[in-house]
Amino acid sequence: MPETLDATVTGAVTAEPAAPRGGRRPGSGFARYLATKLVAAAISFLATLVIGFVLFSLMPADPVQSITRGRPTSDAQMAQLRHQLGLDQSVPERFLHFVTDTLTGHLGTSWEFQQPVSSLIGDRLWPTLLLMGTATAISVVLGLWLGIRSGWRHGSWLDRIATGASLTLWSVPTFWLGMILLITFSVGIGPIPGFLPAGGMSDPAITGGLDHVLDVAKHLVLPCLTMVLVIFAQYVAVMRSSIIDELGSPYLLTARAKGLRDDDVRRRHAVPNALLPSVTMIFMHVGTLLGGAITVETVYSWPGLGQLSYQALKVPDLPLLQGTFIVFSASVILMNLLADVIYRFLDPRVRAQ
Amino acid sequence: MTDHEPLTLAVAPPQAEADPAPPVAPAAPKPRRNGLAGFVRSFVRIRSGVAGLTILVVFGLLAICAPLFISDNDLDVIKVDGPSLHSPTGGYPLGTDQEGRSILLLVIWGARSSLSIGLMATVLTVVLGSAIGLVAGHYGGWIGKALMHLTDWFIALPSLPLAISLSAVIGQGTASITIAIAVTSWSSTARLVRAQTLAVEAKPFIERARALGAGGPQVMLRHVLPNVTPLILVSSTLTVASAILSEATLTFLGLGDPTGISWGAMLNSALSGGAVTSGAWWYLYPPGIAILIVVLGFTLTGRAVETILNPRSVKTR
Amino acid sequence: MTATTTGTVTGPTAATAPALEVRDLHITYPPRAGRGPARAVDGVDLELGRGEILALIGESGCGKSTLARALTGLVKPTSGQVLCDGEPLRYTSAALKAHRRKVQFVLQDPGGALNPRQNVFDAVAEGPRLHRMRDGLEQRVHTALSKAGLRPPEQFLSRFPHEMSGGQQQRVVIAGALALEPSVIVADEPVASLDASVRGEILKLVLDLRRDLGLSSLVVSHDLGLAWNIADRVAVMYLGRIVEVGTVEEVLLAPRHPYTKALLSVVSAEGARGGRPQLLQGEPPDPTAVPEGCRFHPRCPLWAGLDAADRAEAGCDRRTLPVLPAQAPAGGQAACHLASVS
Amino acid sequence: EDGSSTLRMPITGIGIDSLNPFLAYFAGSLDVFSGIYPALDRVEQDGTVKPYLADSWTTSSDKLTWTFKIHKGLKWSDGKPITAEDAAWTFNLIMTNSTAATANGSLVSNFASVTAPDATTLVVKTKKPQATMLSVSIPVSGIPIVPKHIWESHVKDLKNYKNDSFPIVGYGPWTLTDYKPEQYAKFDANKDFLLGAPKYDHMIEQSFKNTDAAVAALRSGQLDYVSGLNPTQYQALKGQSGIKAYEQVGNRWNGIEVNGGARTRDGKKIGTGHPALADSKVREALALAIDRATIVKKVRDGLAEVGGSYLPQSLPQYAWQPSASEKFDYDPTKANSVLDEAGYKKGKDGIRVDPKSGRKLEFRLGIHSDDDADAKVSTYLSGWFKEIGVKVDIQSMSSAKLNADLAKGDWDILMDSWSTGPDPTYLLGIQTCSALPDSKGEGGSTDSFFCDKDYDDLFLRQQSAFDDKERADLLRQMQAILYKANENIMIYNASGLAAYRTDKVSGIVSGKANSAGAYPAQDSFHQYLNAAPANASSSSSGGNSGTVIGASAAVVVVLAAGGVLIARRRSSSDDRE
Amino acid sequence: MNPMLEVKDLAVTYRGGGRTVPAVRGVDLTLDAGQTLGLAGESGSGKSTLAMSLLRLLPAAAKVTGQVLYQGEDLLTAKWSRMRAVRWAEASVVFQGAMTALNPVHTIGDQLVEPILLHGRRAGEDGGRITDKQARTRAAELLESVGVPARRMRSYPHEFSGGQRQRIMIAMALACRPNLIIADEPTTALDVMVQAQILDLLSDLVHEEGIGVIMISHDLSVLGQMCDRLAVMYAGELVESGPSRQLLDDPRHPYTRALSRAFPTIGDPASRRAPAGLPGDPPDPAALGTGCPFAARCPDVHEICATTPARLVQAGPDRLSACLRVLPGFPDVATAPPVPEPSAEGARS
Ligand SMILES: Nc1ncnc2c1ncn2[C@@H]1O[C@H](COP(=O)(O)OP(=O)(O)OP(=O)(O)O)[C@@H](O)[C@H]1O
Ligand SMILES: Nc1ncnc2c1ncn2[C@@H]1O[C@H](COP(=O)(O)OP(=O)(O)OP(=O)(O)O)[C@@H](O)[C@H]1O
Ligand SMILES: [Mg+2]
Ligand SMILES: [Mg+2]
Repeated sequence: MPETLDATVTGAVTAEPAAPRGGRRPGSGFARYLATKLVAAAISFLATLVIGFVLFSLMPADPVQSITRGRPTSDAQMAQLRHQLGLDQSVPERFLHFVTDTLTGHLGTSWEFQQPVSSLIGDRLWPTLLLMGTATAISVVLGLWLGIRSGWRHGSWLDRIATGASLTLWSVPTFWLGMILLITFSVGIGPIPGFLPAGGMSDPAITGGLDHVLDVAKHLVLPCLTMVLVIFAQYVAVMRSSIIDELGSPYLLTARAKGLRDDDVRRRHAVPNALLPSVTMIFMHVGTLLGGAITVETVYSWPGLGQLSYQALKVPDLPLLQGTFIVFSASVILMNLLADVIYRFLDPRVRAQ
Repeated sequence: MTDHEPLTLAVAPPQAEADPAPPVAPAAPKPRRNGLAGFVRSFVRIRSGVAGLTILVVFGLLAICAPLFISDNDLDVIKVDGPSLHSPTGGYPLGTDQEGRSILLLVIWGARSSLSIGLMATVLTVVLGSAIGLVAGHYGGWIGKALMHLTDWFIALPSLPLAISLSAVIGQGTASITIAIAVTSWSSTARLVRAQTLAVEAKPFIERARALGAGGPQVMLRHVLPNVTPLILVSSTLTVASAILSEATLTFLGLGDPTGISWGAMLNSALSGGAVTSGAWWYLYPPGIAILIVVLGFTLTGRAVETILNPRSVKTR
Repeated sequence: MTATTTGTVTGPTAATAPALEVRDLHITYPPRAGRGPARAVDGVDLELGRGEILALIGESGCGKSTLARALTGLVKPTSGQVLCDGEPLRYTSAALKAHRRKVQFVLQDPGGALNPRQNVFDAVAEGPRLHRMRDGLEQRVHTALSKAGLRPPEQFLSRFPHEMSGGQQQRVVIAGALALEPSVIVADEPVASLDASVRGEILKLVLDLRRDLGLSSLVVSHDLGLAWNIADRVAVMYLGRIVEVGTVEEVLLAPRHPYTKALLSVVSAEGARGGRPQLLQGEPPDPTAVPEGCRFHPRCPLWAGLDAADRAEAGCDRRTLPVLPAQAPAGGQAACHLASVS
Repeated sequence: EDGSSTLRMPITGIGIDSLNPFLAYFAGSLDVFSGIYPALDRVEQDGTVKPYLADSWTTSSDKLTWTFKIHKGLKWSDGKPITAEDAAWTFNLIMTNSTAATANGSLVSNFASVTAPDATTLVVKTKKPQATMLSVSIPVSGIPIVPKHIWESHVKDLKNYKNDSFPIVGYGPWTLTDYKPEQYAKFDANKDFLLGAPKYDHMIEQSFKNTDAAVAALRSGQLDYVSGLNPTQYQALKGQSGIKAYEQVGNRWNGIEVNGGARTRDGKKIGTGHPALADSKVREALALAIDRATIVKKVRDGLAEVGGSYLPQSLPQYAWQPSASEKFDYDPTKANSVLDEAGYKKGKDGIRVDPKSGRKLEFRLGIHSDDDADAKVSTYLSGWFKEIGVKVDIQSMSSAKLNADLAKGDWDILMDSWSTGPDPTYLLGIQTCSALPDSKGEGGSTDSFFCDKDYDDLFLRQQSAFDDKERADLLRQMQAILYKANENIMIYNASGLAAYRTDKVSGIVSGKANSAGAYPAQDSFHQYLNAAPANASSSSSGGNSGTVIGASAAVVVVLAAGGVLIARRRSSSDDRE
Repeated sequence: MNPMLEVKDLAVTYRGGGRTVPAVRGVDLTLDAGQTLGLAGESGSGKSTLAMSLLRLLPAAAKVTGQVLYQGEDLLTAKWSRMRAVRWAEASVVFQGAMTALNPVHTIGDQLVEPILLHGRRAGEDGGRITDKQARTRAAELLESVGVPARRMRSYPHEFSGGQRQRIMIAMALACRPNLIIADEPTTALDVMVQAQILDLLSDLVHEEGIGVIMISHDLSVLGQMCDRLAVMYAGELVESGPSRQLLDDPRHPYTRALSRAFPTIGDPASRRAPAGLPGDPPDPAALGTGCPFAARCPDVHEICATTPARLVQAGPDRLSACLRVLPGFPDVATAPPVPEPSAEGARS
């Protein structure tokens, strides 16, 4: 059968708007939908494992040389180290170990730290989650709010300021912004002394309940601010354009014709619709944030995953690198999965597959 | 880099394949006001776009003409004789670096590599992304499916860690950075192009072309590609912006060519050289601001072009 | 060949085989989105005589477009045959290409059918270019445009679709089809998206083309008035089947099938001036769930009016109707168990 | 906590890799171990060996048996006595358990047996006489001695043992009470410490991933002391009141290594090194083309010594200087004529050609991508080499790649740098023929594939030279051989740069500054032990300003909320659409 | 007696993108309570613009002048709060595309209840605020009355067919018992049979409740079925109006004539194999000259048509036409008697 025909038929399928038929509840078929998505996610994850392994195997690395450099080390010691790290295994052997280990939750042992990678990651996960979580929460709230406002009245002064500011901030390299903020608020400029800590997650001298929490909050301010400034722009942009996309929708005209106030039209009708694409975008973006924290964590000595992976790269500590890579990928895959599920949950139009 | 995902053009919901609504604003009849002239007329009306383009032209010219007024003697460390890390003076309007080179000249020279890496990476990204997106969108079947999954999967790869690892694997330097950027960013272009291809392929004029006797490649090249090109163009300006940021980030993280002169490399050496501590703001600000301005220039230009090509979505981002 | 053509027809009608014919055509779309396979065309015999204008009328979703697409080779039938000049159509690239030179397709929405990035010349020249008819291309385009009523052609050559009105766009689409010098035009709702005032002009063009070039046309529509305006014969389609076929006068003035009657009562000025239209209840039928027996019986006013005994006797809900033959006897033919009752 | 004093500093180097002393490699870890685990003896700045756990030691006449007398009455931090058995157990574990040997195995490779006949006697028997016995177990660079009663039960899973139950049982000036990876390590002072109690009650080492942040913290009073500064930071801190920035003689050399012919132990050529570099004339020309003084001035801001001998000036007892006639000073003319005489003619493009192989003198110059100084120095080198008709192609690589290439001999010139503890044996050892890879091209710890018979003889002799002067003399001869070979071309010895807050701390620096103003290299064990609060007024202000920030954040939130509300109001009163 | 709705000299101009489009140019209309008025015209003639301007639903880019008197009150100058009170409670709208006029993320029950609660005072019979439950009950009744089972209150718009959605839209329009319904092409894009069903339903409901209707369509036959009176628009102006029967049978404006001939009468031999059309293209509203805007396409154009503005004049009892030919003195228009005030067009039938 010539491909033209085939393509025509499928083309028509995509072209045809969903023929509404029957009262399908959004919940029906959900299990199947979820199952397919889970399978797809699992396949992605496996593929990621493979790519991670291949990539890192290709990396020129004699970790033993790097680790022992500058320390009196005998040949025997090096051989021992190689054996200990599993470097004397063949590549397929290593791959097999790697896959089985990963699937059973063991991510191997770090070459550099001589510790299970999972515990290293576990240690660094919370600081990263704290930073990312706070920054994301603030940026999402701020970005959506601004995006809604400026999209609803696009062309207004608020829109111009919001758009201008977010575009400018988006154009700033994160690490540079971090350094500038560091100089300004931590080192101090001119006569004004710096008043925020220059790095780390807490002052170890401060212990005990509230003081410690406040101290962490204080350490969080600069890295979090840096992240927020850079990423909120994207939420503004996404939300703004979703709102603008909705602006011409007839159902908004209906709402207005019903006599709703402008605010209510926006809140009750425009926003729920505009949120659909934005929410999924945001979820997908949040997934990538975990891996994107490298620069901020480096600049502010934040004891998180990004820094860990960067440090691992310098050795290079392949098990650790693979571990962090897996965690980063998993977070993106997980977030995409969540985005899919939430999208389906939010949008009654999504049909059963 | 990752926190600098390219500002997305169309808000495409995640499952483009089973979407109730067409994923991308269809290329609704566009007011192509008499081709190029009309385009130019519309463009000059958008002030931010003109500002963006002006920035690009200025930086482009500076980068191209740099060899005319900057010689080896200004940049070669063993030949320069300026004071080390000196604040701005008459002779050195933006001060000097540790080696006594004029920061101003370095920033201008740095534009060459920053821009060329950004552009090269973009060309790679766009060519790769468009080709894959187009084919994935055009051919249903398993080819399309496979490519689509590949694309989605690449989107799921954490881009900064991947870029870092890649450039570590390929070896350091500008070429590897360029490749790393392209490899990590083609997927969003591909997704965009694929969605747009699907939208275009659903148009009646495609069916008409088939009815006239056109085959797959003819449909793709004559009908789909021209209709997808504007989008590719817009997306590529935004890709340049994020590629330049990525370049700076990767170079800053020490994956670039440390002996080359680019903005990222300048910031890297400014920071590792202690410019922050010593308050050498003249070393720290110019490269950063140059990045900011050029990225902004590309973004503004891209937005303006998008506004013209797709007036329905006044997606001013 | 029984398609009777009335006196106004001047085109050649002598050839033996019909210009286009389908035999026992079935087209089933694969299942999707939780629904079963759609039997869009479910047993159709139909022929289009040379120089004939045939109107295919039916409700939305009854399979008209699918049938039209099958005729142009855009959709491959699940079973059955499409014959062109008596030859069965083969589905190889070359055969399809040759077929498409003879049978041209005109789509519903002229705005969408033109590539917004092609000007008129390119849009019209596309067919000849695809078929490697490069010699005298310009002349060919000019001729096609004038035939389609865009005169003088030069004035239009460099325009883009958005610079033209809907009527002009539709003429460009038709010109694009004419440039291949086809013998048949299949037009899917050619005027549905056009303004009332422009409609007539396009329909006139279809008549003119038959007069001047002897083109046969199959015009798909949901509008019986259109059939009255231009067609020689009319076929009424319901849920994948032809339910009534005959000359326009036979079918429209003396409809036999209750569906045709209902349609007639609601469309055009008839309803506007006359009394209450005969409304059919319910939504347009669903090709994924074709009813047993006569596929129209769930909505049939005649059936609804029968008592149980009569129903049992009529058996509309059990007895399947045969496919209407392509050669309808004089006086037309309807697929209805109760046709005689009315 | 009030009234108690805390010494605060950043974690050394790139951090702490592990708290398990058998596994850890990083400088940060060694620093910690020196504070919390004892050693047999210690070495002071001037190189003199002083007692620590061992009060005294004697050597048998055949120099093969060492007997240490362990101080009586010392107790681990959990109250159990410290005995010779603990030391013997630690050494034996390293000697017999390959995992335990991970970090320090080579230090005991010459040991035949270690026994503890009684609680205060430790007997070490060596296979061959070992002159360096007294640097086997010293703070920071030697073997830390661990409590047997704690570690015995962890031998089985030594590989995975994290040693993180706090406070860690040990003995030293400090007790580790808390540690958060990548964040901090907290110590309490051991007020009963054998060598005198630390002057501080607590010590906190905090993780900073870049020195700029650490410097900022020093300035704002969060830290008392920062080391590892770069020259710019040093200069910036130097003028600042309340801060003392000081220079110490560097224990690290920076230079280039030249691939004079990579080969295996049995002489088989390996790798892709440029053949011309095997010619000592070429190497000599390279050495002559480097303007070390300029690099010291421009790259190190004058804060370094021009490189010369293989061992750094921080070991004055061993350091050697070439005489004026032996010296390869910057002399491009001479370099050019050396090459001209050796037959390397310049081609049209100004690059010389090797007459033997016909190849141009184009060399790869590998540099460490993570080392800022490498990048800078290499641009200078590239410029100077060009002037003598040698072209270099700078290749920036990760340390791992660089090391891997090095081991395979796939390199021409590399930038490199080495530091050494008080005992230079290991550093000199990597230049012996036995450090070359084996016949399969594997193993080996060579640095530049240097291999010289005379050098190897000298190396063997110094190992059993128990007389300090004699040994120093042997070491100098070895350095002279290395210098002439020009396979390791020293460029500079960077000074160690550090700073501390004079208003908070004193006693960080000991020793006398030399004529150039540089103090002797400091050793963290003694530094932290000697550091004392400058006055009683030091107090932590963290909690205070934390509340301030919290309060102001709250104010901001309230204001913002108010603003939103007002905006709401206004927009609702204006009912336009 | 005041008419319920009186539109005086209404003009709407769109500005933006560097051009101004006079979409509606001086339209006068009246509508009595319970009357149905059909508004016909080809695409772009300004029908929707006119309709939306009545409730001030046009975007900010549209400039509206003239008067819209609803029960004597000028809606164009009313305060926004008053305007919002009028909307839906007094006058509701059935939109062009019901497919998209319903919010896809809310259930239709919620969407029906929303205006009922909003304008609760009117809908609650006893004058008090109506409760949520009452509103739901009313919504259910409304749904049933348009033939959609009330149990589907919790379904989303996409779960309904196009016809059902349009029914829901109609139910929604009736929610607050308005006096006026503006129906903008309520059946375009629907299938013939469904279209007939909807029109049937709509005319039943409005007649039952005595609601005034302005119904827009480009299909004269559809309007003929529904409406008491018809008005035909061309290029933003009214060109003819009158009782629907008369207007269809005996058009006084050549444009109306062309429109009505476009839908043939089946069985009428005159239209057999003779499709009637109107040559030429619709005018560009942004580029209109002084003369009759229809002159360029008019089959019986006269030379004065190009220069003399054509205004609505009496063309028989209860009928108005904007064709110069209906003037008694034609072609000597200059000498013709003063054109009667169009507002004199009494809508009484
Ligand atoms: N590609 C396809 N895949 C599955 N089902 C299809 C496809 N195309 C059409 N259908 C279904 O087949 C049936 C017939 O469709 P077709 O387009 O032929 O109808 P039609 O009579 O032309 O309707 P309309 O008047 O709405 O154009 C419809 O119910 C439709 O939903
Ligand atoms: N928002 C707008 N901005 C500018 N011009 C507009 C806008 N909306 C409509 N127009 C123009 O105003 C004129 C009248 O448009 P309107 O929508 O009222 O026509 P219509 O008679 O309802 O047509 P249709 O039958 O296609 O719905 C058209 O020329 C249209 O292009
Ligand atoms: Mg159709
Ligand atoms: Mg309209």
